[in-house]
Amino acid sequence: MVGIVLVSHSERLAHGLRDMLVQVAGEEVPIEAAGGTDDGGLGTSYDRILVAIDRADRGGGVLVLTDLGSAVLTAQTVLEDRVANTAVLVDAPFVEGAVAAAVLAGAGADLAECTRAATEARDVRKL
Amino acid sequence: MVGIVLVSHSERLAHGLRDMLVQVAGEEVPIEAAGGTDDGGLGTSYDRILVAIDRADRGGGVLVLTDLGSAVLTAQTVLEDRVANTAVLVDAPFVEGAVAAAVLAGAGADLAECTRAATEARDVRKL
Amino acid sequence: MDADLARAWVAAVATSVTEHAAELTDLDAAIGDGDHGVNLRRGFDAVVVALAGFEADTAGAVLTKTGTTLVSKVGGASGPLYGSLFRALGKSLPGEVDAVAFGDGLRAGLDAIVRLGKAAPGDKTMVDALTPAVDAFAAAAPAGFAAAARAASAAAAEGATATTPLQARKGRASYLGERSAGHQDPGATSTALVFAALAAVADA
Amino acid sequence: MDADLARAWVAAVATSVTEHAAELTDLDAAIGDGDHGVNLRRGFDAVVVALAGFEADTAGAVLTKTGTTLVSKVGGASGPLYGSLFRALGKSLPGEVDAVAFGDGLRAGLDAIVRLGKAAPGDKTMVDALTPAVDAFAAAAPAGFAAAARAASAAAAEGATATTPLQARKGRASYLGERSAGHQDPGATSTALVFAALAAVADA
Ligand SMILES: Nc1ncnc2c1ncn2[C@@H]1O[C@H](COP(=O)(O)OP(=O)(O)O)[C@@H](O)[C@H]1O
Ligand SMILES: Nc1ncnc2c1ncn2[C@@H]1O[C@H](COP(=O)(O)OP(=O)(O)O)[C@@H](O)[C@H]1O
Ligand SMILES: [Mg+2]
Ligand SMILES: [Mg+2]
Ligand SMILES: [Mg+2]
Ligand SMILES: [Mg+2]
Repeated sequence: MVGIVLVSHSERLAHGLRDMLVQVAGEEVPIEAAGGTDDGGLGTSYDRILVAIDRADRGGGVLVLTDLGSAVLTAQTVLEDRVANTAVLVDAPFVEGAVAAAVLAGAGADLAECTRAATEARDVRKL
Repeated sequence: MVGIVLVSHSERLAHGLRDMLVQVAGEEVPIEAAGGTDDGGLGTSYDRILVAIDRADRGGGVLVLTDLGSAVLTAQTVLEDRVANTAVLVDAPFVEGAVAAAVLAGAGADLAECTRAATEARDVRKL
Repeated sequence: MDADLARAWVAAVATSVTEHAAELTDLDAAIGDGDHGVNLRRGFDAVVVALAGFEADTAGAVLTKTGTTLVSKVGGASGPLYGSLFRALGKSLPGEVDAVAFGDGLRAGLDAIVRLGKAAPGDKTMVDALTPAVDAFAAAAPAGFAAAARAASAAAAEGATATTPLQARKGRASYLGERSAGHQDPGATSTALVFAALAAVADA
Repeated sequence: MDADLARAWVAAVATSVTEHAAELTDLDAAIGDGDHGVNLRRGFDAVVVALAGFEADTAGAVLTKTGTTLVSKVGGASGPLYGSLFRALGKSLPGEVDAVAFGDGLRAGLDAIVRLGKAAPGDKTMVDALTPAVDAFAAAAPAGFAAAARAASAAAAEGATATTPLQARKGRASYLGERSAGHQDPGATSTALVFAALAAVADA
């Protein structure tokens, strides 16, 4: 099963998005929120990202989605440092990409397919 | 001053995103969260959206951003029903578009410029 | 259709939605987020409450109120969509409603759903049940209201069943691509319940 | 540079960051999210604590530890960026560090920041202060460590000042387009502090 990690500047945002994803993906898909700094403020935590990735890593690989700026840079740094080469960072709109990936992960799709769905979410029109 | 309304399936997500926007836009920009159903569950509330738009409407127009599905459809319905024609729904990535719009709103940009920034956020690469 | 028949219809839909809530939710869990039954129950329960305290002389007023309540209480995509249907239907109805006028109203309701949701037939949505139902109602309208309602109900049920092999192209289910095939669309299924309720009260 | 000088440098940066935290935060409030001073204080405070309990014989080990701590404690974009700089610098330093080796290390640090953040000179980021500082250090290295550090400090300060008229093309400030012009970049400003601290400890 593919795991999903949500890296946001905001702890609340990451947890709220996780709630939404669990609803479409089901409880079996490992979805981990890594929002906020170590002390829960606005920003990014290397340690929270690392822990989240390790938790979400259940053999099918991990898709990491980020909001902006330091979330991207910190996640990239975690991935470079991490010994296990099982997580990928995807360039996708945070919420829309995460929902698309979660739907597919819940349906048993593999990491490549989830990654593609997240990326393509950029081109889905809302109106 | 342009107002911003955040329509999400998740109350937590909308509030967390609002926290992020306040940080870049400053306290003067009216930013309202309209997340969740009337009772705070996952989904969309017509009444919460309407109240949020009315609150954010301070003369410079209101930019409405949505996550997905029912958030889009409900926001559209609110806008059609609303007598005052001062709010626009933008087709933009939720988090990325909101941050871009908030940065510009905080700098005193008008509704058209904020709308354009939100839309163009789709094309900003993260990696 | 008069105000009493409109009330009876909506009450029958509410009862049916309650009975089938688990089924609708299961269908939605397979290709959506598993809340369609919960959403519609919440919406129609609110409609029942709203109509109980609502004075109205016409079917149009009852159905408009139904739509307005659904729009604000359902909480899912089906809220604004069914809400638009009932509001457009209600608003388009004249004081005296015969089968032809009701058929025109249903057409206005379908148009409103399509304008809002932009789904075409074949996209695996409620539009796939609603479109044939509206067509069947109009075609059978000369034979009277009850006959038209029966025809619409049969067409809606068939339309709902026919969504099973389709690939979703609207809403969350569309992310599933080919994987969405093999599951009946929850919204098309609830649309069939709406028309089954209409046929039941029209016959009574 | 030996381990003690490396510790002195980092301690001086920590002190300077504390003194200038409000200024850095104000610069960031104008074109960013107003946390650069807070971020760097949190980061360097953590570095001071981490180094106090850290045994190390070489400047490289001290600076690598500094970078690792910054990566995980800053909380903003400057964390992984400065973290990469110090880690790459620390890892590239040999046991004995002369001015030329340190200049090569700074170059490796600059490369690491650019690889991670993808900013080019002129994008109105810390790279606009770091690039001239690294060049100046390398050019002046034959004149000795203290002279090279002074040259780098002057170049970083000038690079930071020169960001004022630029339009941001990286990070949040880039959304401001033309409106970002007229404000000095906070990250370039803190980079100037880092090199001012280096010059100060190298002279002492
Ligand atoms: N754009 C649309 N146009 C028409 N029908 C739609 C559209 N989006 C969703 N639907 C219908 O709504 C149903 C889902 O309703 P529901 O579960 O209540 O809302 P949500 O998807 O917000 O959870 C789908 O099965 C489909 O029939
Ligand atoms: N991609 C990048 N490349 C180089 N420097 C960057 C980049 N993004 C941001 N910066 C620098 O980081 C500074 C902001 O740091 P800080 O405020 O601590 O982080 P954040 O932007 O996450 O709040 C900017 O002033 C800029 O100099
Ligand atoms: Mg649903
Ligand atoms: Mg839903
Ligand atoms: Mg900042
Ligand atoms: Mg920040």
